[in-house]
Amino acid sequence: METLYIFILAGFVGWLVIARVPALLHTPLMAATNAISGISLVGSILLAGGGHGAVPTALGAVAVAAASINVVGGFLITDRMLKMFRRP
Amino acid sequence: METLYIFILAGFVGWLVIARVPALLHTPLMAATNAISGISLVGSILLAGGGHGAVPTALGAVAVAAASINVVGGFLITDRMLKMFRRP
Amino acid sequence: MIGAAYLMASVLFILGLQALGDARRARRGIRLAAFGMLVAVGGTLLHPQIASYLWIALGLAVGGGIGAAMAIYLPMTAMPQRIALSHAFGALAAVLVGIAEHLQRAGQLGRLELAALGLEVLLGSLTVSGSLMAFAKLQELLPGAPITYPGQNLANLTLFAASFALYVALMLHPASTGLLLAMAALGLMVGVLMVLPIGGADMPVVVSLLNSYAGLAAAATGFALDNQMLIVAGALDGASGFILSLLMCRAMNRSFANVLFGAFGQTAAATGPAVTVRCVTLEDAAVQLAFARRVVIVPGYGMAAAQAQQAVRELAEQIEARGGEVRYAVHPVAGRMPGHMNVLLAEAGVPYERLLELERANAELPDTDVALIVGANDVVNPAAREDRSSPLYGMPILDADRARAIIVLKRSLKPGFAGVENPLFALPHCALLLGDARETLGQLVARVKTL
Amino acid sequence: MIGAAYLMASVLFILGLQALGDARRARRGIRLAAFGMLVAVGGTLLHPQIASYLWIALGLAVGGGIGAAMAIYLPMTAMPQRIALSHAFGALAAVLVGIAEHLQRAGQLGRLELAALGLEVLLGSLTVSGSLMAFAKLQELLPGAPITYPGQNLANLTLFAASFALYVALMLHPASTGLLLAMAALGLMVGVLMVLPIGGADMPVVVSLLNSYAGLAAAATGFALDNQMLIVAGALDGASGFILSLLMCRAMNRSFANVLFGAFGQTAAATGPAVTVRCVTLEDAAVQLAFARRVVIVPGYGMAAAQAQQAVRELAEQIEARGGEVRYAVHPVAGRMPGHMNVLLAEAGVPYERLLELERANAELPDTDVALIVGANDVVNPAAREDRSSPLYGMPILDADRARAIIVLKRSLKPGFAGVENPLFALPHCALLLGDARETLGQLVARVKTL
Ligand SMILES: NC(=O)c1ccc[n+]([C@@H]2O[C@H](COP(=O)([O-])OP(=O)(O)OC[C@H]3O[C@@H](n4cnc5c(N)ncnc54)[C@H](OP(=O)(O)O)[C@@H]3O)[C@@H](O)[C@H]2O)c1
Ligand SMILES: NC(=O)c1ccc[n+]([C@@H]2O[C@H](COP(=O)([O-])OP(=O)(O)OC[C@H]3O[C@@H](n4cnc5c(N)ncnc54)[C@H](OP(=O)(O)O)[C@@H]3O)[C@@H](O)[C@H]2O)c1
Repeated sequence: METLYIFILAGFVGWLVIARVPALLHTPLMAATNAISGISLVGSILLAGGGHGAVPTALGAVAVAAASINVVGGFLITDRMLKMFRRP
Repeated sequence: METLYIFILAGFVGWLVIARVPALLHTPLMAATNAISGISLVGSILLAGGGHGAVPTALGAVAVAAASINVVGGFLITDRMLKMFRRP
Repeated sequence: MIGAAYLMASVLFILGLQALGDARRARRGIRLAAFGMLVAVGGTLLHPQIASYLWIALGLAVGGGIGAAMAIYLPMTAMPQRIALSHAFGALAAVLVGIAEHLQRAGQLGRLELAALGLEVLLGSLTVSGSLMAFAKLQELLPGAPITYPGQNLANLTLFAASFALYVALMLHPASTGLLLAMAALGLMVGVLMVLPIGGADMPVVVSLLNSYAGLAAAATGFALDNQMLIVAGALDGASGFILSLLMCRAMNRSFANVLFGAFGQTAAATGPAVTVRCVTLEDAAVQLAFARRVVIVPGYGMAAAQAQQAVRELAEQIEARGGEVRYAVHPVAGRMPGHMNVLLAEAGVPYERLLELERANAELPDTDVALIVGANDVVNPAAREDRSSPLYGMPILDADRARAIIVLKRSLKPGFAGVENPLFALPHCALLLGDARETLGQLVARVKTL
Repeated sequence: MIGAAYLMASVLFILGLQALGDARRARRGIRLAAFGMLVAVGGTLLHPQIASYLWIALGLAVGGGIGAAMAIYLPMTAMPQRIALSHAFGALAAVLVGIAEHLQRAGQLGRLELAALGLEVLLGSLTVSGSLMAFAKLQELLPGAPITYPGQNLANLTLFAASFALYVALMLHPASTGLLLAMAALGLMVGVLMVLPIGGADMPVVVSLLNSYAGLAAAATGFALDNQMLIVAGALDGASGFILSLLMCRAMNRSFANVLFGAFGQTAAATGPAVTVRCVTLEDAAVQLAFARRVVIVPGYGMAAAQAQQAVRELAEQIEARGGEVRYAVHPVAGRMPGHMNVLLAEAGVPYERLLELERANAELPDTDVALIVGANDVVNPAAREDRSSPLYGMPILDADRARAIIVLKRSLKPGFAGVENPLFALPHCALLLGDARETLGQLVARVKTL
């Protein structure tokens, strides 16, 4: 039940926050949420390092790699984009 | 921990939602949150009806009365106010 | 089942408040929220733990009756008081529930539950007495001027520290209801003493802050009872109170600390008028208004005090009938609570697209023939813009002084809430029309009709 | 400890995204979010359950290296592809974690956990293959035109129903990893087949939808692992993808269903030009632009395709040096993803206050000497406004046709993505300058300089 509250409230927060992002920044927004979605890195790390045997570890290592592409790439490219938006 | 998430997320939602209310409607907003704060009625009802003995029941009955003033009064007056705001 | 009802109610509260972001959807939103409340209360009434409905029904009947009567019969001008009073009710319910909860389960409360419960009772009791004080000041049962004495801030701080010490003691002796009651009693005292030194016109900030305390108390109840809906509702409430008090402070260009400890408005009665002003006859004012092309009306607390909103609109209609254009410049802290002027003008039937917010009003005022100031004072004080030594300096104001002509309706030469001289009245193109705003407006309407 | 780190990260993600609401605070916001990620990952690395860091380090090094390289070397024009591709990575991680989790704890999973895990794997696998397809179409590894065959929608629906049936079967046989893998395989197929019939220019909507699926998959992981931070991050992601796809559909005046099942853009190559148009010489166009007082540049997908953003700005600078005023009209769905034109123009160093959004642009276009259309087509098609029979009818467009003169840069007379004739080109005050946008602009700059 608590978890459902968290999901719904987070959905509201997401909706309210994203709806305020101006069209100007929609591409950086996509890149940023992409980076944040790399949070599955957290689960992947526990899997790759948990010492659960060969298959889970291998799956985990691949997952870590895939997720960290998003994390590293996402944040770097968002920052690179935002750097280009010149102040008036 | 979950409860803390709920509190923080609800605080964000509150902040984002309230910040968008125009000054035009600030008085109805105050009345509306007042009505919603009457939600403590829920706890009061369980207390007044729980059959826990004379003192808790008495406290509960007073609490029910106090909270329902807010609920009934708050929603009615908010509606009365909003009815007055004429469409352009 | 009951969990689902609470979840649904939480969502409906959020959706309801969200709809308040748009005047056209606001009413539907409030009905959503009210429906959410119905769902929550209905779900609770079905709770298997309820043994008897007698006292519940009684409480509901009494509270509902009082609430409905207040909603129906209270004049709109009494809204600030009403809101202050109802925070006292809400907090009272929280305190009583907290105490009773402790009476029943003192031994079985977990550490976190106890901490939440203590917070609920402390914040709640402080809010009860603080709100009652604010009510009394707004209703003018108590003098509006700050009540101060030497060493006051120190005394208050000590008392607050003492109540906090009791809170800590309660954590160490979880079963002692005596400690809880003592803490509640101290909380009540803190509430009274904290509000004493705050001036009547600062009450709205206090009321909003107490609103956010009441919200926090409700959220604490939620922690104590493990009820997520209470947490959500409390957090919404808390955020609302906090934002509104922040907006008010910002619009007055003052800090929270200055409002709470500054004893502002102290000198209200002290300084007398030292400026020379020009008065105008009713006749002249009527002619000026009747032939103006663009009129901006600036309402203030005096309009509420005189209940003059209906008369304002009648005058506006007369001017419009003669081809003039009338708009209303509403300052964010005009009156005695956020949105005060908007509600009153709405009550009088003024369509809301005629209301100008600060920025737009200031863009239009220089091109205005007559600025008609109805019981506003501080919010049109040009000293806030120009005089670095003024206590108002830095507060954004309505630039009524930039209109081609200014007519001010007030009863005397007394200053407004801030107790500061208003150099506006001494300007050559400003004229005063002394008297109660409602009466003066009635006479103006009659004259304009005959022209 | 780790719980506190996750809570902090959740808050930082929210604050970071909130800062994106304002271009001046956006960069600081992204750093906040990145810091949140650092906290979350750092906290996880300290988890006592971790037995060996070898594979973690390897994965981080490989992934981080690839990510950094992509971020640094990829041209901005390749952003749509990059984003599509990265959704595939994110979803892949979710799927692998889900499968491994099931392998280890198949027996001990609770009902709700299993439901969440199944959802995670199903949504994740669908997202992996769907995103790869979108990537291939955007990168033009696959033809952009919709690939259709008779009975396609029925076939897709059947497949989707089958994967859902496997999901239900999994709920009934919780321990069967075989079922889980079969479901993942079907999910991969569904992803491919669902995207096949969708045209290249509708890919952005698909990509955003897949983004919201990926978010939901992450939230489901959170449910399965009882990790609230994952739920929060997933919900944020899901909301973002959903809102953006909704905005795109609205800006194109189409429904989700039409985008997903309409096989839109099918006729792109079919219809030929049937209008008579007027071409202009480079010389004439240069003169017109050099002496214009007010120029509005309308960029479109062609500017991205030709990588002409830098050339656009050079031309604008030449015009400005001669005293003309240049602004940019950016349509919400110009290009191939939301905000595409904004990023490209920002890359070229155009300050963002020169960019006009739809409404403001349309207010200014009638008072514009020259509208210079750089590779835009559908977004300036007046048929959307006037011709009820046009497939574009109802889509809000930029009223470039209302400018005093129009110059269009494109390579041929082919229609834009929607495959619809553009009557704009046949207007008497519209002139075409055929050729690659970047080359043409380079030549224009050279000519204007000599004038
Ligand atoms: N709205 C809020 O949320 C809020 C919150 C906190 C503080 N405040 C403070 O409240 C003040 C509001 O400014 P304001 O300009 O609206 O009001 P104000 O400065 O308090 O002035 C009100 C004026 O109305 C006149 N008045 C009173 N009764 C009248 C009657 N029956 N007929 C005609 N005139 C009458 C008074 O003059 P006479 O006595 O000569 O008639 C006075 O000059 C500001 O200082 C603001 O900072 C407002
Ligand atoms: N932005 C989004 O988020 C989004 C999302 C979904 C769908 N869409 C759709 O995408 C379309 C976007 O409209 P748009 O006006 O930007 O583009 P468009 O209608 O696709 O037209 C692009 C134009 O650019 C020209 N072009 C291509 N390469 C060129 C080059 N190298 N040099 C010069 N010109 C070149 C093409 O003509 P030639 O081939 O003759 O050169 C074509 O007419 C709309 O239909 C929209 O609905 C956009």
